Amino acid sequence: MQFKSMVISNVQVSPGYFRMRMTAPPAIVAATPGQFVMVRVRDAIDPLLRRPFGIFDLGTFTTEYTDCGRQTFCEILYKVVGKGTEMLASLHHGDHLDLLAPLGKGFAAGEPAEEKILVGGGVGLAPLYFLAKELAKTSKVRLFAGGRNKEDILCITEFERLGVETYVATDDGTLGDQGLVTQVLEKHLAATGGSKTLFACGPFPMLKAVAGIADRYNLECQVSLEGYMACGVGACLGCVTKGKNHSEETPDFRCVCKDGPVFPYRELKWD
Amino acid sequence: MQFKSMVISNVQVSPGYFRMRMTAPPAIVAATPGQFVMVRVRDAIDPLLRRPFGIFDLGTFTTEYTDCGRQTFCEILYKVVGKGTEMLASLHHGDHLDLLAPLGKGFAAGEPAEEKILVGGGVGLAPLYFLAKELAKTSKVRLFAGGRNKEDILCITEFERLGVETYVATDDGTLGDQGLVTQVLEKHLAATGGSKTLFACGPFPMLKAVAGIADRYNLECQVSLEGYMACGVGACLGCVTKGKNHSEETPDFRCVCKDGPVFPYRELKWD
Amino acid sequence: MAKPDLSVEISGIKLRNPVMTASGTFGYGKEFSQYLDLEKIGAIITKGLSLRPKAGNPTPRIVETPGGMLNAIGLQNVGIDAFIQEKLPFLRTVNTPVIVNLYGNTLEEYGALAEKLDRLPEVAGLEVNISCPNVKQGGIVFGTDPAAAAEVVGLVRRSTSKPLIVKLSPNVTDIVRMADACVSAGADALSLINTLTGMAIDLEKRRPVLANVTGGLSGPAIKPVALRMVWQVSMAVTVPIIGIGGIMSATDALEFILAGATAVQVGTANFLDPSAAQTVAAGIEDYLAKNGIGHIKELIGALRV
Amino acid sequence: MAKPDLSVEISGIKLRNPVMTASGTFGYGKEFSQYLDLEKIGAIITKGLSLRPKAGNPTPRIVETPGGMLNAIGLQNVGIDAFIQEKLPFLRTVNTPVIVNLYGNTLEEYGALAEKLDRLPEVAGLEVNISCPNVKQGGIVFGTDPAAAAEVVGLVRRSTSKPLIVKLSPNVTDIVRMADACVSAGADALSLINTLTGMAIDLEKRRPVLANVTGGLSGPAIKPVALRMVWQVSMAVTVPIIGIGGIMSATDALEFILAGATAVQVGTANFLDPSAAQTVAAGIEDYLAKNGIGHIKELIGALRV
Ligand SMILES: Cc1cc2nc3c(=O)[nH]c(=O)nc-3n(C[C@H](O)[C@H](O)[C@H](O)COP(=O)(O)OP(=O)(O)OC[C@H]3O[C@@H](n4cnc5c(N)ncnc54)[C@H](O)[C@@H]3O)c2cc1C
Ligand SMILES: Cc1cc2nc3c(=O)[nH]c(=O)nc-3n(C[C@H](O)[C@H](O)[C@H](O)COP(=O)(O)OP(=O)(O)OC[C@H]3O[C@@H](n4cnc5c(N)ncnc54)[C@H](O)[C@@H]3O)c2cc1C
Ligand SMILES: Cc1cc2nc3c(=O)[nH]c(=O)nc-3n(C[C@H](O)[C@H](O)[C@H](O)COP(=O)(O)O)c2cc1C
Ligand SMILES: Cc1cc2nc3c(=O)[nH]c(=O)nc-3n(C[C@H](O)[C@H](O)[C@H](O)COP(=O)(O)O)c2cc1C
Ligand code: FES
Ligand code: FES
Repeated sequence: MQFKSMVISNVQVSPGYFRMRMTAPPAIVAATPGQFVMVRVRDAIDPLLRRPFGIFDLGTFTTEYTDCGRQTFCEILYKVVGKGTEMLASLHHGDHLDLLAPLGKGFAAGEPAEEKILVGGGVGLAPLYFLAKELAKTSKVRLFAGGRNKEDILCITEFERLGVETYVATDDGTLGDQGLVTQVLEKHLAATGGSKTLFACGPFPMLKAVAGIADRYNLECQVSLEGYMACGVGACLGCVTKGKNHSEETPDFRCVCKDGPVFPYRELKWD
Repeated sequence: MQFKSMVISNVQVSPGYFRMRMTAPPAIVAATPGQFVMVRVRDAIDPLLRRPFGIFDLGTFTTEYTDCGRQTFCEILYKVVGKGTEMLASLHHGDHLDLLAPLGKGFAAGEPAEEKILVGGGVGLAPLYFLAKELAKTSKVRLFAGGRNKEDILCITEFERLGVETYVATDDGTLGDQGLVTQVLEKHLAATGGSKTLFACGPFPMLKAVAGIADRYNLECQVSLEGYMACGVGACLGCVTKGKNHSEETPDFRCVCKDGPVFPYRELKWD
Repeated sequence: MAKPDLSVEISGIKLRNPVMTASGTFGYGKEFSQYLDLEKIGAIITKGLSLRPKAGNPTPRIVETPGGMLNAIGLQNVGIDAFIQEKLPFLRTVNTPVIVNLYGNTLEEYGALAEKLDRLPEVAGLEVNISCPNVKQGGIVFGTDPAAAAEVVGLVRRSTSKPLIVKLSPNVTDIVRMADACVSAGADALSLINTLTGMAIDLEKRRPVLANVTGGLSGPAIKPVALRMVWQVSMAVTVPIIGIGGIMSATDALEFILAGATAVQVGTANFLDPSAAQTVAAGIEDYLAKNGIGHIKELIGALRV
Repeated sequence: MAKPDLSVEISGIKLRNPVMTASGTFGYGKEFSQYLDLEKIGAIITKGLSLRPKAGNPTPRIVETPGGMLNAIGLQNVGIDAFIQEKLPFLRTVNTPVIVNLYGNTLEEYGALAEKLDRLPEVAGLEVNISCPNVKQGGIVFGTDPAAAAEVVGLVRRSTSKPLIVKLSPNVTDIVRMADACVSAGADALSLINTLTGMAIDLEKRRPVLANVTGGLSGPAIKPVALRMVWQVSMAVTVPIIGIGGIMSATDALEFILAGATAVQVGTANFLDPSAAQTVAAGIEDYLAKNGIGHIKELIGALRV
């Protein structure tokens, strides 16, 4: 759906990372973790295109300021990288945005009995929080969070409040283990057994490494991709990624916006 | 000069008309009435060009918030007509702007003994207030203000506080006489005598009528023109108007931004 | 006052209003169906279709530029057979004319595709995209050479009896010559403009942003060029013109209509606002009503120069 | 670390840095002199000069468009004699190369003007604007026809021994053919792009906004087209290229340099920020310093495609 939204809060959670809460129609609660929103930052031509962000959290809060005494909200967690996110970061309570949401296909929850392993790189943690909230209701959840340095490790306390066990790795060792989060993950998998499902979101090289690990350990694994998007609804074909059967003659392009952003890793071509 | 300015206040003085006070460097006080500023509304490409506005007022106010205990300001009075002025109208105390000021040639004050007659159409009153403030120090000043309806008649009380005698005319008669301000002016001139100078700012047809009156009554008259501007400094040649000697063979184009915006009416070609 | 009449006709295709969706920016209609009422717009123009499925270009395929965007989708599409099986059934349920945008990399492809489309009753008309490299002639673009364009148009003309719209590329010295060539070769209508060829560079990577290096510029940035070309062509030809390029609002659309366009297409604006086409159509109706204009036709080419 | 070296040379004209001001957007330098240090930029290119004073077009002459602006100044200028008397004396006091942009409406005018300019020691080089209608050939624009362009360039070449820069119009099907024609005819360097022809319409008045109906589009909106053309031409010719079109920042300038430009010109940006050219030059220096690049030449054409 398309709706006008009011910014409720917009706070810096780590240098260069912001968490924004926005009003949303009640129907937004039908969204599943891994789905995303497209935000029109300004009602002008600069920036022109909408910006995509994973849903970080959803819910309802009690407030006297609406007739029914409560208000549905949705949250995003974003990193300031360019013009659009810079402008977002400058918004305040009461400012307005135009949103398309929820978009795309989210994560499939899988068997409750199975342990759930979440792997996030930097701001890739964003959709994993919403996911963890759902999964932790019925399953054991572990989070592996990676980044370049401690500033890239976001909202760990929030995950822990959900009962999620967290593992942290940074390139420079300023928080958690020094090294790649996928190394920490692999060490953990090697040391433990049992049936597990992987859920990953982060930079492409990280996802590729996770897919490799899933393959080696023969685990189910869903990854959430990024792609340069114009429409967000499967119409412009800007955001595509190669499906497993792709070749020049028999093209198998999938839209990250519509067929994804979450894909079982086996559905994709990882070259 | 070019400077960063902070909005101090931005209030609606009549439906669709705003008065904005902005900080300015002390050197701004050298500006003469009739000079203008070019405002960069946003540090983005939409809107792209600067917007020109006459200086409505200048001064210094006492404040605890600067080290020296005072702050120089400049004011503009503007009408919301399009994208740029709409954005200006949405600014608040504390917002920032980039200004070029003071630009162009202002009004020449003339002999103190002479009575000064100011003629303003709609927002053309803007530079006349600054002018009246200066002239009223030494001369008798009358203001003839015109507009389509009472909403277009701005800040009359402010003029009266300066000791200016005011005459109002509106097309629909909702304030003052019904009719054109130039008719009221001409009636006044016909009924009175003595040496007078005219100063006019407003839409081109009004200025043309005033120039005609000046001619008939053989009075000195300065008019302030508008023109579509890009540079504001005489470089792009976008804002030109025809000088009195203009012809295809011997072009005599004057830059409204640099040779004006104020011209003795005899310097211009009025066809 | 009576409701203003917005209906126009493009060589036999009756449109309830002059606002269509531009090829490649609106998928096959269905993608946008939850965001607007497809029966409130004039026509749906589908994504550029080819004879066989086409993979398109590697990614990145799009990038934002000042006031616009570049795309190098590479005309990825499902091909005519999948189009008939997967896309047409939905379009059949919508009571709005469907115009199929098509292209080929050889003359023969254009001809064969037009023949196949000619047999489909759901297809109200064809829009021929001639901004494609002619692989047989060393990649020279059909749409930048009047003779090559005339050849394509002539062939398609002979292959179909459906209304034939030719979509012009703006990357030419003389748009009027291209327009004349296409009309002489049998075009019933002209749509313009397609995208301007542009490029974006990633300074840090020292690489073009688009995998394809260059791409097509669309959006508000190109509106002045589009308006100029529509105006020039409208003075030169008598067939209806469909104006395209940076239309974001009813005002933009009406400017194209004043310049001589009988209808318009909304492209990039669909990305900013998925209901843009409907909003533009409604805005035109409002404008006519407010200004006491009974029929949109009173504005077509009404520019006073 | 040593200060990075920003100096470049355009066919014998030594520039302290690659940032010049574009013709028509910077007057004769003096207009901007209180807003920036004219000795911190690479060169000043003056407003298009003709043999006799030129009145230019009626107003309105400029209008803002999305991400850009249209201008139809009509090449108003004081003519060569007044230029020498009124404008050169100030420019002589500035220790920065002055390049004179010139045009004619006939071949003869170009030739006569070049001869006069050739005698002025203050003039470091000529930039020939060929985007002008050839009045003798029924208004065909010199800059859109390779043969006509070559003729103009050849004549100017024979009329001056100063460095000869030819400024290309983007309103052509094949910019590389134009570039080749100009280089073959004797151009020492090419600058591109001039403005794209566009139009704006006032819906309420049902009239073109510009008195001249059409005008030249400049500003950020055209950057992708300009980058693409600079890149295409840089692959085809060996003479230095000066990149122009929508440059607002050091990043923009560096993108043009990566695409193959030896220097750049800042145009419309001067209107947004009268110190833009100096800011861009300083930004390039910063970028080189931060990235440990000793000489700007390392970046010229360094795009990896
Ligand atoms: C499905 C999806 C979910 C995302 N979720 C999040 C999230 O939860 N938090 C977060 O911080 N970021 C997320 N991103 C990335 C985010 O969209 C970009 O960081 C953002 O668009 C950058 O905009 P900008 O204007 O600041 O940057 P600019 O670089 O100025 O943007 C220029 C253009 O490039 C696009 N772009 C730039 N970086 C990316 C990117 N990494 N992915 C896709 N497009 C990009 C922009 O959308 C815009 O069109 C997500 C991306 C996708 C596709
Ligand atoms: C020397 C001078 C002094 C002025 N002083 C005042 C003043 O004190 N108060 C006031 O309200 N207005 C004044 N104006 C007019 C004011 O500049 C325009 O109303 C304003 O630029 C409109 O901007 P916009 O973006 O809202 O309108 P838009 O119509 O969106 O503007 C589009 C473009 O047209 C230009 N433009 C539109 N209207 C005018 C106009 N009337 N004159 C010049 N350019 C125009 C804009 O600057 C912009 O480049 C003055 C104009 C000039 C030349
Ligand atoms: C992502 C994208 C894909 C496009 N695909 C096609 C296409 O398949 N066929 C075609 O003729 N035009 C295609 N176009 C061009 C548009 O139909 C339209 O001519 C152009 O975008 C200018 O209009 P706009 O500025 O409103 O977007 C495409 C444009 C975009 C942005
Ligand atoms: C107001 C204006 C006047 C111009 N006059 C000339 C001119 O006299 N000669 C010329 O060769 N180019 C002229 N140009 C074109 C610019 O030099 C430049 O090529 C063009 O504006 C693109 O650069 P930009 O996008 O940085 O402005 C003019 C441009 C503008 C905006
Ligand atoms: S963003 Fe348009 S198809 Fe995915
Ligand atoms: S605004 Fe540029 S010359 Fe006056």
